[in-house]
Amino acid sequence: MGFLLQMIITGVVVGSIYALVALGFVLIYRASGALNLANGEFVLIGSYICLTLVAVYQIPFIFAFLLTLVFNVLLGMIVERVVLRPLINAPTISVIMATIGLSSLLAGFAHMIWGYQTQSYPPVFPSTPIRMGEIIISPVYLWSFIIVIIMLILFGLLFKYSKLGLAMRAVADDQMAASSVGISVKNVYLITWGFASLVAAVGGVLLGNINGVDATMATIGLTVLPVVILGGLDSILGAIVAGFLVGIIQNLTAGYLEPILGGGLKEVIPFIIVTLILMIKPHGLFGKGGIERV
Amino acid sequence: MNKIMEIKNISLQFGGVKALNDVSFHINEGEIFSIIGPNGAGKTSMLNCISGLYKPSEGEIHYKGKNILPMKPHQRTKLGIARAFQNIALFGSMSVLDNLKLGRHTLMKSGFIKSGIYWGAAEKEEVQHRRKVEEVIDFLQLQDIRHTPVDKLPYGLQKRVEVGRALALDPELILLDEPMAGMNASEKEEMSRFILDMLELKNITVVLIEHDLEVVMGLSNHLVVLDFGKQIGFGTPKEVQQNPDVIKAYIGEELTI
Amino acid sequence: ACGGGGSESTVGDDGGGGGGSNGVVKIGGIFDETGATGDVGAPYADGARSYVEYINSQGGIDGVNIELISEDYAYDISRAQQIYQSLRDRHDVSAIIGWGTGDTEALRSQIIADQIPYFSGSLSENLKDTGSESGFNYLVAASYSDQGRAVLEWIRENHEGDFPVTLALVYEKGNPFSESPMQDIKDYAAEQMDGEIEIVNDILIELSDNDPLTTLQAYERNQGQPDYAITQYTWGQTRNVVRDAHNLEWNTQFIGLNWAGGEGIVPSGADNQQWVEALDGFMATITHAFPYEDLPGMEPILQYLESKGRSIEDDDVNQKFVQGWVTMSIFGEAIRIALEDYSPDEIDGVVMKEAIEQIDDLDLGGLAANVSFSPDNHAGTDRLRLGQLRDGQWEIIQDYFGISDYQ
Amino acid sequence: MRNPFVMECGNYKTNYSKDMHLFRIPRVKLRIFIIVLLLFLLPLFTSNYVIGLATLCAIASIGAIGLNILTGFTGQISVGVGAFLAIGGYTSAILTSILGWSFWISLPLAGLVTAIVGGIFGIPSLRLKGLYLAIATLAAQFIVLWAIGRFSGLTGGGEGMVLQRPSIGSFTFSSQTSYYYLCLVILLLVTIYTLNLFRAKTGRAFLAVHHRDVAAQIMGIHLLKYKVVAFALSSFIVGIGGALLAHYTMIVTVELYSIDVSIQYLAMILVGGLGSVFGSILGAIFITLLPVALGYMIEFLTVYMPNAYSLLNSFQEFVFGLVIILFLIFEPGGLIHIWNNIKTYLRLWPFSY
Amino acid sequence: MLRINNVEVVYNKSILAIRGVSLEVPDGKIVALLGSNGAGKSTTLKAISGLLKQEGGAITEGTIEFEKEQIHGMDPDKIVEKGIFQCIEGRRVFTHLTVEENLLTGAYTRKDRKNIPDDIERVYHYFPKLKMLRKKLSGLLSGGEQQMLAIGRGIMARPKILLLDEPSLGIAPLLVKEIFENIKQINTEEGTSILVVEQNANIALSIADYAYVLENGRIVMQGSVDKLLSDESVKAAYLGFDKKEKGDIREVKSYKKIKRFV
Ligand SMILES: Nc1ncnc2c1ncn2[C@@H]1O[C@H](COP(=O)(O)OP(=O)(O)OP(=O)(O)O)[C@@H](O)[C@H]1O
Ligand SMILES: Nc1ncnc2c1ncn2[C@@H]1O[C@H](COP(=O)(O)OP(=O)(O)OP(=O)(O)O)[C@@H](O)[C@H]1O
Ligand SMILES: [Mg+2]
Ligand SMILES: [Mg+2]
Repeated sequence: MGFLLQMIITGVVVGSIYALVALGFVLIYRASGALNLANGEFVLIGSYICLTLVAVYQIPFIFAFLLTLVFNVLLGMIVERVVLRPLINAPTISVIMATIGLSSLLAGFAHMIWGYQTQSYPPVFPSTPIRMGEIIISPVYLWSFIIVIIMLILFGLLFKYSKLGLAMRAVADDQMAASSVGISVKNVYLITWGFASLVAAVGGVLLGNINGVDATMATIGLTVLPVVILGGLDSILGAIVAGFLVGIIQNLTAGYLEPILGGGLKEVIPFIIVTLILMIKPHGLFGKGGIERV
Repeated sequence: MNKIMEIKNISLQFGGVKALNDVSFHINEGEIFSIIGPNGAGKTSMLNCISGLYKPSEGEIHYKGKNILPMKPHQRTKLGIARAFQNIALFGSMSVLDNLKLGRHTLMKSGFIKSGIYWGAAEKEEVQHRRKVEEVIDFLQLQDIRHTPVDKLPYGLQKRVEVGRALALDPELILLDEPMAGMNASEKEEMSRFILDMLELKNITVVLIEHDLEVVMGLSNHLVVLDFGKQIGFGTPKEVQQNPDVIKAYIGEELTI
Repeated sequence: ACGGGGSESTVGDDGGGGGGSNGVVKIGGIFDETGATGDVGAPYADGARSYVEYINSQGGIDGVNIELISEDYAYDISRAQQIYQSLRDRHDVSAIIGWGTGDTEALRSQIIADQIPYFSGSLSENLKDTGSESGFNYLVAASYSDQGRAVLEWIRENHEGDFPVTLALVYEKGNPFSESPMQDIKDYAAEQMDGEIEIVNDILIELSDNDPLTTLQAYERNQGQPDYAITQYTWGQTRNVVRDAHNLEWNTQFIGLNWAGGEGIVPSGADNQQWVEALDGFMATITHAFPYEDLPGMEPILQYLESKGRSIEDDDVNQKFVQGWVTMSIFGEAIRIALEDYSPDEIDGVVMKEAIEQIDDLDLGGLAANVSFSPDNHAGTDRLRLGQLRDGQWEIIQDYFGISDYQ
Repeated sequence: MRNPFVMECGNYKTNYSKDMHLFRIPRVKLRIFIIVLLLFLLPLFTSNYVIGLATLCAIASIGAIGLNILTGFTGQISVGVGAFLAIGGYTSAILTSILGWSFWISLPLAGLVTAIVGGIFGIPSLRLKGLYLAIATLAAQFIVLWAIGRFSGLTGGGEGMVLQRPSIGSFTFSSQTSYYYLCLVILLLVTIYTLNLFRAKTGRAFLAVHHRDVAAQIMGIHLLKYKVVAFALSSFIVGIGGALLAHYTMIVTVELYSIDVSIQYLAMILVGGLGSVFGSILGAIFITLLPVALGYMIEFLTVYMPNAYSLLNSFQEFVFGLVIILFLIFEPGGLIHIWNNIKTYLRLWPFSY
Repeated sequence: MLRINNVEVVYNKSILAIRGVSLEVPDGKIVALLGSNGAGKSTTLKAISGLLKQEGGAITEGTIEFEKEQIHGMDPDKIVEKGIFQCIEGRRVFTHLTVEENLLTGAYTRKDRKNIPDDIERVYHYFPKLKMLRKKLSGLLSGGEQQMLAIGRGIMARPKILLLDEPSLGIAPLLVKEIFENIKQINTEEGTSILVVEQNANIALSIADYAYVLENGRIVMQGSVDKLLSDESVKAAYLGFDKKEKGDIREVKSYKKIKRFV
């Protein structure tokens, strides 16, 4: 029982990182109907920026963290302005492709500046795991769990009490009609990319604390795709729930299935599960489907 | 007269809302039959039930004496039921010609092997069907825009291509959902002629949804009137126009012709 | 080479650095400097290039310069294929220094057809083959399998306490690099270590799994902690696995093969104390020397670095740098041998192969174990050292030994 | 080989047939003929290196056309091409190396096996749309590679499998040139097949499914059937490409087919032009040669900055991304669109409309 | 207040859709724009509201002036802020948003946010059907219901000038009458100027003060409603069948070629 609980709890905390990164995807999807395949690189750059501020410029962590957020928001906005804006009326798949190009571009940029060696993160959270009876949790994960919850509430409120949420959905639905009612597609894009990049930076800082930073951190972008889909591309709640769910499933697989079926399943299982669930719910757990009426 | 289609006690629900509520009527072979009613009455939903996009919760639909409800949409098409949509559903970047050829899909036989080899069987078939398609083009006077991608056409012409695509199927029954929306009077008149000719020259039974009462009353042999999913009238234009329920729900006192 | 591309018009820019050369021998390089294994690949490439620059600046080998034509394939195998074609057809190279398991495997058949000797960073046992499958591959250090076997022997000799000891293999199944030595290690243990070392169930963790904790936990629940564990990953994943075992308070002695050794396993930065602690006591097989070791073979490296205004304190001069340097220097030796009988422009892949196979007990100045090749032996050596991390620094705890010592 | 375009001449029976030719204008026909001829004569005036690259381009073009049938024409986004290339390669490897069958039998069988697997992964397409479907194909990518790694008895696991170049009688396609011709001929066949497909019933139905599947249904198109056929057909061609690649490199290993490969193929059809056969070829050439060109650039730059290898290498990555982005911004319609625009411009010149 | 001078629009740098169109909407008036399919009516409206760009169109010549200010070239959202709101053709509701959310988007640029709930009620008053459907995803609505919603969005915006593109499209006759009465009401009560494109010329002219006829991208006729109503060719082309043929469409034996002005 203690073991099961442990697997579930670690699943939840690991899943909180997934949820956070997935949130970045959902934001972009909501406004542009596209997947941002450069999300992993935003995570990477956010992580490096914070590290540099702390390690090189000796700025206390909390300020460095806030500065990182500011930087990433700017980065997101610049990227939108330069890369995405010209594609406002282009088909979704072109936007996706642009983000693939962007991922290569940003990765090249990060590599030029920071190289390839793994760099250790300043120990923001204590590294010794917290033990509660049989259960062990790393403080980083605990924090990421808390931060995810805060983010959820923050974005929930933002979408509820500002026009932005509505505007984003309108833009994703029909750009032409959105402009016709006076929504500035450009501004919506700008703000969304800023937010998405901000969320990615938070993820980057947390991930950096777990495994250090190096170029491979960007792969989280791909790892998290099943999560985004499982939750439903346009659902913030979905991203969070699916993040936890995939975390738990992966851990249960590692805990119970792998000893029987052999290893490596942990990485494939999210894809298998997602495919199966999509067969029943074609738009993920919380996603709103396309509407086709004639 | 032969009943080509019989609608028996059809009900259709979305969530709690009854989009169709126990609707029954029949369509005779070789007539123009209209479905009218206020917005959201369930007219399009009725067509969707006939063409198989919606599955009614109750009732039966007989086509030439056979219950077609268990059939998939594409199978019903094979029976000779063609349809033009209310919200234009053409294949945007394809040319008018290709859209019309698609109408003939079920009449063509070559599969992906013959299609890909093309020379030989497929070409012969393509040529032969092209001839048929050209007939439709002539009929609807689409000659000039044959090779134009349909999304570049103005709304009215798109509507006409939409009708053409259904016609290309050589159907026995054609379902037209507001084919004259967005047309001015003379264009409507022209479309009315097309519809009459369909019947007269090609002997196609027509089911029409249209809001222009002049056109509807002028063209139809029989009508059914829906309101909030319920059938409030059925009969010849004369009968329907005198039906007080219909006047109240749809026609209005002043507009009575 | 048989490619017949010798007559083409695209000839690489001739000559490396130094003057007075009377000919060049072209060697191709396929490196990963920016890809998945760029952390170890970049210093390796740097080392190989540095050796060439050094040798050319010394007047070449008997007056003949080496031209190293290399490109970064970023661990993209299709790119490696293109680069290989360019090296073969455009540059007509006589030998190639390659990198990962992926590209080495992908080119294995072609180099035989094209007759181009190939030194890879990958040390898979199957490259030992002298027959038709990998006949142009050479191993310049102990193969992964030999490293694993040697570790078993070392444990048998040095284990303090009761036998049998339990040992688990930690790797990603299906990954060419990671899985490479595992079956051989199991076979060896079954044949030679009966009653002494018992191989328990594998611990299978994917290279991309950032969170090995639960896998380890589940393993512990079903199997208990093993006494020893051999890992076959590069730095990043080795580090994660060992850290999580540390967090779970395992008493297992982790021993990494080849690529786990080296400085980079401890992340750089002033704040790395947590990692230093977590990794303390970790062992790895060390095939090549650390730059800070006092060895005769280091002389040229130091001399070269100085001429470039660099020093061994630089982050990017590390054990993998030495590995690249040494690997390249073996080609240097082969060229020297070849020049005894051939003129520089006669040196093609076939000649190189012949020359490599004449290398006998080549002294690498302590930077690595001496190597020997022959037509029926493509494994240069089976010798290696063992190192252990203490306080973030590698200490050699076992001088050169090899599996052949025990047979 | 008899030229397929010649066959067509003088074969028309009616006006309509003529109107429906692959290339309606004789001038265009001539142009295409010349291009094909030049491709066949290429080995006469270039080096082996160029032929090698051309071979890679031809193989990539085959794969890209395959993917374009599915993604560009039929609108089903697939990010699992890598897996299907792998299935093609591995099938041919198993058939030729383990069972000892002839290449000429294994090649179509490789296509067939890939088609079957592709068809199976296509079944979800009835319910899944757009990006949700893309994830199912991404799952295919991961699951197939995982399975190949796992069933090492059949696939050789991590070591991969060794293959031979094909041969007819005593002639073996071992030289660059001969293998180039083999690939070129197959590319030609695939191109003609696909061009034909999309002017006849099946291809039109694919396009219809792409645009509006509800309306397509009402046209009498059996959605599941056509989607699965599109998956299978596309996979067949991709599988052929995979087998050709495998016999070219003479080895198959899982690392040849990573997710990056899938993304590269997507890039090809996007840069080339979605839903265009010639676009696929242009895109395949572009994406295959871009790193080569960037390699030259780096080579050139290293002359001036000899100590900046690692910086330059990252720079290459940077530029690769940049080129793709610039492309999309300035020509979202792809290379084929640029090509068409040039043609329209020339035709209308000097009047702008 | 709105004046279009000699505007020419080109799509995709190659298709000339309208050429030299000039028209004017005086303050507080209703102007009708008639014309057959493809005449360029929608194009004219999109040129005003700035939506052309998104369709690959561009104004190559001419000027558009609103309250003495050049609005040509401005972004559509800026134009909406200035008080010009277009109900675009073909409904184009946000299919994934509910009916009420769609109405809210209509009020997106409004500053007086506290009046919005009242206006929503006002729309429901005009279209009671929408109130029943308020929580429904608008993609699921029937064609006519969507059309009501599209007009409702326009009402929510409280613009100075409302551009309506075929508001009667797919609307049942009783409701068409109501809608036009409502439009007239908005015009008189709130002083909103209206430019309405309509195929149903009868009804459009019944509320309009002034009308233009567009054919093949050119204004071919303009004038007060009375003047147009008395014009024979207009009657034939736009005002329906000759009254004596009423109810006897079937008797029209010969094709009557559409009368074109060019
Ligand atoms: N996006 C576009 N690209 C190219 N041409 C276009 C586009 N939109 C419209 N056109 C062309 O411009 C001309 C005018 O079209 P417009 O839509 O303005 O006509 P309309 O008068 O509104 O017709 P309708 O009554 O059918 O709506 C038409 O010939 C049409 O083909
Ligand atoms: N797929 C669906 N999901 C939910 N509700 C639906 C769906 N299809 C139709 N409805 C509802 O059913 C009712 C009838 O719709 P239908 O489209 O049949 O109306 P209609 O008579 O064609 O109206 P109109 O003249 O406006 O086109 C509407 O209230 C509509 O909202
Ligand atoms: Mg309807
Ligand atoms: Mg219009």
